[in-house]
Amino acid sequence: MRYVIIGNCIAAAGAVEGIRSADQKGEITIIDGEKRGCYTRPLISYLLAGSKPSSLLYYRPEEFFAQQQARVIAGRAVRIDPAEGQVVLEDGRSVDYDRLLLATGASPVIPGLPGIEQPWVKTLYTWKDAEEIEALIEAGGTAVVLGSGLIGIKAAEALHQRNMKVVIVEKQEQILPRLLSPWSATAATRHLEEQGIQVLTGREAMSITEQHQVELDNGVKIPAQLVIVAVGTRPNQALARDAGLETGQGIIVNRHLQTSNPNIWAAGDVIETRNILSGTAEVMALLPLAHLEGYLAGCNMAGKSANYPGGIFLNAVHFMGMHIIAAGDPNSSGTVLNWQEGQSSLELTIDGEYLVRYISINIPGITGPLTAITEKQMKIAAGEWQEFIKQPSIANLPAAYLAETRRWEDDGSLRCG
Amino acid sequence: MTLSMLTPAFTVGRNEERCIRCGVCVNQCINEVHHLDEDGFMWVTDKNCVGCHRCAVLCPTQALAITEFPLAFRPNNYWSSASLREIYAQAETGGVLLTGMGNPRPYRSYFDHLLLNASQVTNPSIDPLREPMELTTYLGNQAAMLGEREKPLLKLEVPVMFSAMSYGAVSLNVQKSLARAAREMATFWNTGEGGLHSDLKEYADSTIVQVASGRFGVTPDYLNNAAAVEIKIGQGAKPGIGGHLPAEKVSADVAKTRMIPAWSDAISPAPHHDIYSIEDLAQLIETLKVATNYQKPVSVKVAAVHNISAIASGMVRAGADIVAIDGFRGATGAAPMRIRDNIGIPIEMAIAQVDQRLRDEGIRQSVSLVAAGGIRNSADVVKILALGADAVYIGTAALIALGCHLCQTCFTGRCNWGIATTDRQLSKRLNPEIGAIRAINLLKAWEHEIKEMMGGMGINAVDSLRGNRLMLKGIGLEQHELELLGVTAAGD
Amino acid sequence: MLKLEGDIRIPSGCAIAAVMNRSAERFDGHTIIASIATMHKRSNGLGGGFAAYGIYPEYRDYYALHVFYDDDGARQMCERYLQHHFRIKDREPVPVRRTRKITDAPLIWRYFAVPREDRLYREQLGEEDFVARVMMTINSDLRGAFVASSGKDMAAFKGVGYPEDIGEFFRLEEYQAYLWTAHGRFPTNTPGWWGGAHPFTLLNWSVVHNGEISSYSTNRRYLEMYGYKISLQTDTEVIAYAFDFLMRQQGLSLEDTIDVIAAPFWSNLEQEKQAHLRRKYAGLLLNGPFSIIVATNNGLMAVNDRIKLRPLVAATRDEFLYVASEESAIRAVAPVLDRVWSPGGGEPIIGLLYNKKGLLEASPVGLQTDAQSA
Amino acid sequence: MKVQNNSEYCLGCGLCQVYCAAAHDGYNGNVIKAFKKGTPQARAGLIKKNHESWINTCRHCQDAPCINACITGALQKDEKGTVFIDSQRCVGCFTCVMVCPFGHIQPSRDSSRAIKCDLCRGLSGTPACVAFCPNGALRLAEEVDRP
Repeated sequence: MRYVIIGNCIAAAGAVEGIRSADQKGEITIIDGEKRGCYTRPLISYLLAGSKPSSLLYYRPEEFFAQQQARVIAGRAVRIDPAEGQVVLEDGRSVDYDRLLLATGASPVIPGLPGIEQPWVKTLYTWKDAEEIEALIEAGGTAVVLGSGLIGIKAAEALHQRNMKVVIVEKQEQILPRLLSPWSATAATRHLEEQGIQVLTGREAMSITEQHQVELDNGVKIPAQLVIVAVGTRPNQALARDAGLETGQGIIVNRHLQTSNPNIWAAGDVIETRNILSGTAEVMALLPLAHLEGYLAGCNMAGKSANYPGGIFLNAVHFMGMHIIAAGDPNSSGTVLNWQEGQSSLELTIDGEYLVRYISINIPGITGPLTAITEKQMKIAAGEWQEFIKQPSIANLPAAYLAETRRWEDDGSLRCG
Repeated sequence: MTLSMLTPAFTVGRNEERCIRCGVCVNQCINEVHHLDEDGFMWVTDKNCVGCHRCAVLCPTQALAITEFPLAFRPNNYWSSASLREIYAQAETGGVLLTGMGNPRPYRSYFDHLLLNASQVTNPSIDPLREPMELTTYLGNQAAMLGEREKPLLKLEVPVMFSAMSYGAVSLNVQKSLARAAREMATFWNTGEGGLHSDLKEYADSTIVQVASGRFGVTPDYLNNAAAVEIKIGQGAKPGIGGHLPAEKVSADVAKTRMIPAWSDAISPAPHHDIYSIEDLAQLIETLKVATNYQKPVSVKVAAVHNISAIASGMVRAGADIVAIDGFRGATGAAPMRIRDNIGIPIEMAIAQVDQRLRDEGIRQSVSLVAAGGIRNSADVVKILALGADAVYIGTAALIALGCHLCQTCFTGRCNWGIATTDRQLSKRLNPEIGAIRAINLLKAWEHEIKEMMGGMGINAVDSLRGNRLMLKGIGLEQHELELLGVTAAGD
Repeated sequence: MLKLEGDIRIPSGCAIAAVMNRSAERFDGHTIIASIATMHKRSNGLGGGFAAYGIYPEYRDYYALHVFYDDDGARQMCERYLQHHFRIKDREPVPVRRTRKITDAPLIWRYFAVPREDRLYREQLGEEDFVARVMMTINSDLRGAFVASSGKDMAAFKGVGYPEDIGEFFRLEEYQAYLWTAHGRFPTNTPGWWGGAHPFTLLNWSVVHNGEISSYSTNRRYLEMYGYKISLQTDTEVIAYAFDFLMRQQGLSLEDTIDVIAAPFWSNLEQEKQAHLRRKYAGLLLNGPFSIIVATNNGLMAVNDRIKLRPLVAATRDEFLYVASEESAIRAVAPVLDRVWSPGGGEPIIGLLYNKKGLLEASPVGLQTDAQSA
Repeated sequence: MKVQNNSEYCLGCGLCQVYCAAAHDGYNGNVIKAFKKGTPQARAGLIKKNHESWINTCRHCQDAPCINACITGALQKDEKGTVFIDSQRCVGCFTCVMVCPFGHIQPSRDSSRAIKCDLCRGLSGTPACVAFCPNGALRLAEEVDRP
């Protein structure tokens, strides 16, 4: 059996593990378009900040692929020929497959602003991006970050650590709009500002000038040695579309992560995933999901049937000593319960018997169970949350949750390695 | 009274260089000796300390030292500090002094005045690691002639049984520990007079059930979930008085097992109100034999008192298959101190006298003698067997194996070791799996030591130790004491 | 002052030997003397003795009472007592040979007698119980008198000295017997006492014994429950009484008796009966190292303790059965043998005369059910 | 393998945490040194609730969500199935904390990295919590594969 994986990333690593869990012999080939090995994108801001050596960027070390007997080819795939079972690379080589996984990921969205093509306007998405930004860093200079999503915030932190003055420009009325509620965003904004980062919300960049200025919608011009564009990403589905696979916002897959072509699977940021809470298919570019999807796709490719239930939005981010973890449906509505003590806070959104969203700031320890309660849609009586929110701790978690975790252990639904 | 003259008995010293403020002492002391305040300051309330060592034993850094409270009374050989403190306590409370465990007074211990023999040259000692060494012991009436049907007997692989300690006086986990150990070691444990908890029915073949004056929990089912039935007339710690399990120890589970209302005092009358004389005992023995279809030996337990030989003889003639005698060192969960400390006689004397008396009367074969009360180690076992006992009961030693530190405050129900309590939170401190292992280890160790001592004597069956008084020599004893014990002096 | 045997318990090492002709053909004492003399080093000159069976055929119906006296006063006192209880057919000093090796000999007399009918009637005892009771009383109560043996057609010859010298002293070469046992003693206390030498006897039973019974006190206190008066403080005495109690009083077979005194280990018990025996007679388990030869008129039994802590060898040649502590003692008198073996612990050697069925049946004592009430 | 609670016999004394902290704090299990000189932190929380107590220890899940979620590859599983954190690789993002359904994984006291039970991997013998539990309330359980 010949397995081919396009993309050498989190999902690819997961897929290798998944395939090998069922098939020790099959031939695995990974087509590494970035030619950088399997590294973790969220870590490049640490590289930029200078807080981690580049060796730590690798998600899986090179030996990993050797041990798993997976061949890594440096080269970009330009075409898939499903009829022939072939992937064609940009240098003309072709690779034959029996089973193919598309793990082509996503790319940053570049808004059509005037001046966006200036060489000091960058995205921070790849290792190469980080290296290019490195050359532009100027201590004491100003960096403007467009967008306050995870990438924007982490970029702002890295540049701030490199002694640049940082200004974040966010189109929405709050920062981290996909992650935080207005209430919690206020605390995060205050924290950024206390650390010396300027945050401009409800503002949009209108143009970038050659004179190193970013002009906002209110006419203010911010001088900038460096601009980071971090306004979102979108799936790389060109290959799939060209090969005639069904696509939407991302590649459409079934619960086995199989595309419309039975010999082709897809995983990671490139696919549409079922949002457990809303029940709809969405692009959920989340690292934990990428690994799991890759793993399950690998299992299915190797003939071990594995269902993918989908996921929920969840994210953990920390910057400048603040730890934010949030999960659930950002568009949910329901009763909101709040707890706050000093720099820590917790916000729960309860919809009937279900917890549909939580946002925690500086109280990470409690979040694992909350994620599980949200994701597994455990029924919890509202009164229990009222008790819990008085003093959030593991011991104070609703009894139904504790009973449920005991059940996992007792009935074997959770197995130890 | 606002002023108490009772100064603390102990003082708790904390080595600050070692204390890591982990709080184990705080959460383990039910008497609230230790307190850690929000500023990380440790407070100690000495007067609450009973000297049970729970905190010191669990302290991960050995930061705690418990010593006698250093407050000296002017030396007085007659009015001891204990005497004074007892009077202060009574002057404050107007009550009977209550205490727990056995008689601690410095009366002569005959065990400590007896020496054992060993073989030298004229015959070989036997190495128990290389040769078989038999401790198998049968208890009961063994007078049946060959060819006749034997009376029901108890078979022990080690001649040490666990004394009667009732559920209520001790925690269920104590009974579980001892029951498992008894089964594992092929010996017996005794329910005491608190009934048989349903969790323990699986140990029926290793169980002796007690019928005492309170008749707690006694049903046909109870009698038949046992290998033997024991009528308790008295116990060494408090001869002549009954028992009183205070209401606060009568939890719902205890109450169910005893078949009494929860949270009510469980009173065992001083006498059995159907036994006012020996012929009444004969009737109760017969009744119990009938109730158990003559399938189980009936034991009768009495405290060792002044005319024990005559009492024992009467009990045998009344049909007792086993006579258990509890000496004045026998322990209890609660007893008036004056009674515990002043009534009864030593078990060594009692066994020596009873064994000889029964032999003189020609009825020794009809009964087995079990010695109880103050058996501390395997040498005590060997000595009491050589004096004439068939087996022993151990209570205090068993509890010490489980963690008891002899603080003598069992009657409070606040036992930090989870032993003399029925409080659920305290009881769980004794995990019966561990308790069983500790009790088993104790019996195994004693078994091994008994075998070593027997081997030294050139004996390879416990039958040949029983009553073998030539293996004993008295040291530091008066002639009349030697005669009463039936031994000669060391060097004689 | 050193205490005598009887006042104090004296452990000892020993040699034992026995020779028997299973056709009941009699032979003189040379053989047994030669056999026991071979094991000279196993004794120390402080005790030796012999039992001989079949030596008084002319007095077959009389109890042959061999008695030691300290002096003539003791003799007169004892004889008055004997006459009170017995009809004495004949009495005489036992003929001895004065040698330099044997000193301090007591007066030694023998009597051939039967119990007086009137005494028997008055005591309501069986004949054997009566005889046994009288002998025990003499031994325990009559100062200066000691009954060395009291069986029929047998006698014990014993004293202080090496066994071969005792044999010479008693002129054993002049006696004819079909069964001889012998004993050489190595006591660990100096003053020998003639009464303390082996064999120890009770009626027709004689016991020679090598070893020390560690269970002595247990066994003794057990026997005392049944009226035995233990006067000598020797293990041998206890062994003899144990046999008497088990076989005569309790009616046990020889096999059952051996299952009591050298009981199989619990783990090796095969029958429920053996377990019952062990339980009921636990106090008569002879514990500690021993080898013993128990003889009576129709044969002998030799056995070791159950873990064989003392030597014991047996051999046969034609009609002869030999038993001894060492094989050399057998080879010395019978160089050519049909079979030689060393029995295991608790495994008895039983030698019976050809025309006899069991050891007990030939005993003049027999089971006396009518005497049990005594 | 995993450490299993027998909360029926858990006293809530907290010695498991003391010894866990000492075992992982670089002083070779020396409690006094670890607590006096180091910054000891137990890997598993002791939970007390309504007279019941237990330690919230790692189940070492077969399909461990924390491993799936770890962005750096710091969370790994060794050949015995023990899930552990390579603290050199951990950046303290706490994604693992977020996805552990038991709430076992916790931030280190300085929030620089995540910490969790590693069954005292690398130390000899039994995990410290099991070895030092005074009442046998913890045991090291081999997972039996259920049908």
